[in-house]
Amino acid sequence: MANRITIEVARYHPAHDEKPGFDTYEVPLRKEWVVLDALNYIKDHLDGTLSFRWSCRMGVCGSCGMTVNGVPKLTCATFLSDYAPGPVRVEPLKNFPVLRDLVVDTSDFLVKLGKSKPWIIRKVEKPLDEEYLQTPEELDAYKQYSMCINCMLCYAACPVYGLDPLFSGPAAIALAQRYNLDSRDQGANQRLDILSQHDGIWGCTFVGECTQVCPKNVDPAGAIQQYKLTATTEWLKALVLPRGGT
Amino acid sequence: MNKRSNEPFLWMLFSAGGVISALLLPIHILLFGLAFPLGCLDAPSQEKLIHLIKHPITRLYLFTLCSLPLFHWAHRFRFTLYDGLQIKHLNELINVFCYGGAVVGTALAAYLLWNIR
Amino acid sequence: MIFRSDPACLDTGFSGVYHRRSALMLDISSHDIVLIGGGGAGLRAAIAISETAPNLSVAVVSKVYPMRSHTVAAEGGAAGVHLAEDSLDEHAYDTISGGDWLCDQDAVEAFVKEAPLELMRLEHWGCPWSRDPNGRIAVRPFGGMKKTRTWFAADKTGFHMLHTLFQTSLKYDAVTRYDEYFATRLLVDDGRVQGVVALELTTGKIQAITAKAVILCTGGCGRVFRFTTNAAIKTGDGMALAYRAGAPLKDMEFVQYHPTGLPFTGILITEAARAEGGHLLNKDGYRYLQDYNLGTPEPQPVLRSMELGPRDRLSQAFVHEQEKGRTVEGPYGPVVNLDLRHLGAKTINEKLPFVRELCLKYEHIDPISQMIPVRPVVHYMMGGVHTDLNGATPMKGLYAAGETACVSINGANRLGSNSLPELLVFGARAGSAAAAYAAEQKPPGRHLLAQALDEEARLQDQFLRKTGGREPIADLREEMQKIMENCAGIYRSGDSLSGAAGKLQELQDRFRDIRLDDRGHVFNTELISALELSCMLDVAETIAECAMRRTESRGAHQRTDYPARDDEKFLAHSLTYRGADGRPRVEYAPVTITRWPPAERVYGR
Amino acid sequence: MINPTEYVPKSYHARVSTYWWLTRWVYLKFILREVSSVFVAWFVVVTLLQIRAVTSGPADYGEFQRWLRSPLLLTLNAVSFFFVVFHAVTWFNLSAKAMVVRVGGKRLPGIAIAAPNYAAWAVASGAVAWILLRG
Ligand SMILES: Cc1cc2nc3c(=O)[nH]c(=O)nc-3n(C[C@H](O)[C@H](O)[C@H](O)COP(=O)(O)OP(=O)(O)OC[C@H]3O[C@@H](n4cnc5c(N)ncnc54)[C@H](O)[C@@H]3O)c2cc1C
Ligand code: SF4
Ligand code: F3S
Ligand code: FES
Repeated sequence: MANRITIEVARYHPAHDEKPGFDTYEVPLRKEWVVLDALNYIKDHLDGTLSFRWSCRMGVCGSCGMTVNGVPKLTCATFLSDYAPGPVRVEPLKNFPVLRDLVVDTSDFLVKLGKSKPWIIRKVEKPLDEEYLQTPEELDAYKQYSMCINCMLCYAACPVYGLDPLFSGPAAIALAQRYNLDSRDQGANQRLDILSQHDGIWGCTFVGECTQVCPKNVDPAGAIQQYKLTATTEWLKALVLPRGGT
Repeated sequence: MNKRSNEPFLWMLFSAGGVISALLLPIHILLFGLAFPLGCLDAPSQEKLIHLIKHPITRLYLFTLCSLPLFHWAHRFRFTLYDGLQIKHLNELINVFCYGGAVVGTALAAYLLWNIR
Repeated sequence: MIFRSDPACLDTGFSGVYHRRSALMLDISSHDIVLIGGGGAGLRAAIAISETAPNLSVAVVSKVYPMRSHTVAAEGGAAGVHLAEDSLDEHAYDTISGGDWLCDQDAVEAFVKEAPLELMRLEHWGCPWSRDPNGRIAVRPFGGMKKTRTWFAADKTGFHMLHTLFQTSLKYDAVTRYDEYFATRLLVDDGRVQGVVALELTTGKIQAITAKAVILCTGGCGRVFRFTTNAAIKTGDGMALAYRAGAPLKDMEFVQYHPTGLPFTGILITEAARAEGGHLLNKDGYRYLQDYNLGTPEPQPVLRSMELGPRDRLSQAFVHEQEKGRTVEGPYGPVVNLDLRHLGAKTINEKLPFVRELCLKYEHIDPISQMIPVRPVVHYMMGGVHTDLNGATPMKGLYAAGETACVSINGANRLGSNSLPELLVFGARAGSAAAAYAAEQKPPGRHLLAQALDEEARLQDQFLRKTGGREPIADLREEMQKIMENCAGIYRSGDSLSGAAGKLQELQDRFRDIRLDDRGHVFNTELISALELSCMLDVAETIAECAMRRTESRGAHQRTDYPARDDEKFLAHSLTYRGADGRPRVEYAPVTITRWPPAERVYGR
Repeated sequence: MINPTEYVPKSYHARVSTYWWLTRWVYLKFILREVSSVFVAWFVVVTLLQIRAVTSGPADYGEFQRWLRSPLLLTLNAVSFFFVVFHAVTWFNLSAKAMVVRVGGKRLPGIAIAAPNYAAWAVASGAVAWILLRG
């Protein structure tokens, strides 16, 4: 293995750039280095002005998502050596406004997340010394969707979101589904009212890339299709029982 | 409920059409579109076909085979136009064209199949 | 929750004394309570305020989006008495003996009593706790705990807790979030803390946020050391902010090393791996812990014994093995092996999936068939901003909770899985206490604006408009980390510590000549690194100073020159103040003992 | 006074390229999958014409059959066949991904759901062929 690798990093500073360009750096290529290590090497030793987000370096905080050679990746879980002999191209996540260099504005997701009511909704509460029983099978029903780290790789991969920023997008819907499927929750109807609008689940054309790029196997694509099925069933029910029990 | 859209209905037709197209269209195209015209297999005679068509079950079958896949097309094609060509602003026009097409096709199928003596 | 970018919330509750935009680029907003930190402690406090006093407006200021906070990385679990055969007293005793009797026992009693309730509250909010086949919450054994009492959500407990808290917090409208705002200074007027100055990362704008009370929930400072499980954001900012404002830091000499981190990355292999039955082996395949008074090896895990001993003792055993030449030499220094192979694929996949994922990903090792190389890494700060049982610091209006605070329930050594419930219990307490206090306060004082402008000028002069400068940030940081690891690590001595203190002071001087290449306003992460480094330097100094003064060995603080515990002189909390000369000054305060007089710490028997 | 724009960041929002579906193989595959619907519709049209031809007598049907033998139609139908098979395969695989079937508390793997789909496909095709080809 050669011991250096070339890395092309997208640079953008709103104060003096009309649009992003690239800077090229050469960094050591070490077996245990991830792409994020290379960026930190650049920041510490070559160019202090490079900006990017990171924190945990263990694939769980969700802050280090970037586009590596065209594909959305968590840079702390993407090994540099997989791209040898290079060059590696690192760009900000697609489909989001770029604030600077590799930093994008994902606040849109937080608005959407809040709208899909990702919290337990119940009519009556048990006192605190009582638990809501939940069997491992019931836990298993939503567990997968609760693993989302909000890394936004799925939004970057979804062409529908790129074309139509109003689309709720994969993670927000998967998280709504996470609560819908939780045996302790009774808010499915409230969420359905919101997510079964045009920009909700129906925007998705099942491209499926969201699931492919998800580093935590959340499978948002599956969540959305299942949600469509639920919404359709509810719609049929409402048709049969116009003022019905929903 | 009226806050929710009529998408579920369209989606249902789309899905049903997707299933029908996947299950049945390949063999239809293989036989009628390729094998018979190329002479690889002997084509059934018109007599046999008319005999088949007169059976109510065949008519129902053909009606389904024509109608649902058209709605499948309408739904998919609508989104392909939205996304592939990025012309979502022509939303209404597209909808009329796609679903309208499917409705016309369905009506045509019904008309043809109804009028067999 | 309301977004900061929503203009409607800019002036919430502000009395209108100041102009919204001053002559400079200062922006001012006002709330009843400002929370700094959106981790487990911060979010729990925010919800506590919203629930107990819905009319108060709360600001959550965080330098990263809340769900990125480091609580997200906690793996193993959260302790709270759950089973019938367990009792609050036993949890209290394990905590106190684990902390080598430096814990305040009244705090521990409150803690163990409220921990199960808080954990259950999280259950009600939707936290996906792992369950037993009947649907009841399952508990697992954990290091230093005599009974099985650690609640867990597979091996992503902190992740699930943080996301549950964050998602739940979204439903409260009284909470305004200032996401990606870096707090640089506390505003103090008339002896009362009344707000904070923060830098908005996305714009570079400086924001003064005034309030009647401020709660610090900024987490730990593991990044002061070279080799740590802690995320990049754990730079002790809150501790430094409080210290600079005049509040004392308590028990800073106690730094926890976790015995099992991956070499190079420092990624943590959770204690749950040992709780499920993992063995620690030296280079001869020998379970060496039996040589260090930690019990005799049994095939099954035994509570409070061997691999389930407390973290300080396990990390110390590693150093002794290394001295005896019985560790394995790896590419990143000496390691020992953590062996999970005998647990089988099923247990590993079901109970420790994340451990396997991390090993596969970062070490290219499959724990089902291979041993995991591990070494001790800095993990947790027992010390922090001095608070009472309600999170109140000696400064009026200033509260603290979570890892950044020291109540103290962790004493000289925290038991694994006590920190997550601590966030909840004392986050909630600090929130309610601050709410009660804020309800009685007058609007913010008039001198705050001057201070905010002063802080703004400081940021400009020292960083953004500074010319010249020769010292690269990364170099200073690396030197500091090396000094701390070499001189204030698992074992320390008077000599090593005074050496460290001198070198740190040198670094402080060199920091003034720091070199910054980035003068931009938008997302200037170099500026943030510089601000963080200055916080870390202050915190490092306090650690070295009080470690030097404590001439005994207790818990995580081991002095080669004073190997014994000295209750006569040091059954006391150290309180480090910032002296007039900017140097740390140490005082001592008594430990509260209620029912458990100091005794020897016994494990494995 | 400060220049307010200095602190209100302008951000760069790249417009999605018209040819976005050419930028990655997976996207192209997606578009091809969607385009398959055009061929579905095409063959429905053929079928409608066929029904009309069959019902209006042997002469018309013979004419229709000749039309189908023209090279243009043969090519078109060969392409249609490819696309419709592509549609069938992606459809069956995706529906396996979209469906959650639980047996004994465990989610069935995708293959276990896709397999019956393929079986149904085989049976349906066999039945159609048998009816048309027998005797
Ligand atoms: C790898 C790992 C595993 C662990 N496992 C366990 C376990 O199994 N059980 C257990 O009990 N404990 C465990 N711990 C310990 C526990 O997770 C932490 O002590 C706890 O999460 C700290 O939470 P916190 O809310 O105090 O701080 P954090 O979650 O670290 O949050 C700090 C917050 O403060 C904000 N902040 C900091 N500085 C500033 C600033 N200057 N301006 C604005 N905002 C700022 C940050 O943005 C962040 O939101 C573990 C720790 C680690 C590192
Ligand atoms: S669904 Fe997956 S890709 Fe999308 S935000 Fe969540 S973890 Fe990331
Ligand atoms: S990529 Fe997008 S279109 Fe749907 S399946 Fe995923 S959200
Ligand atoms: S740095 Fe946390 S996910 Fe990569």
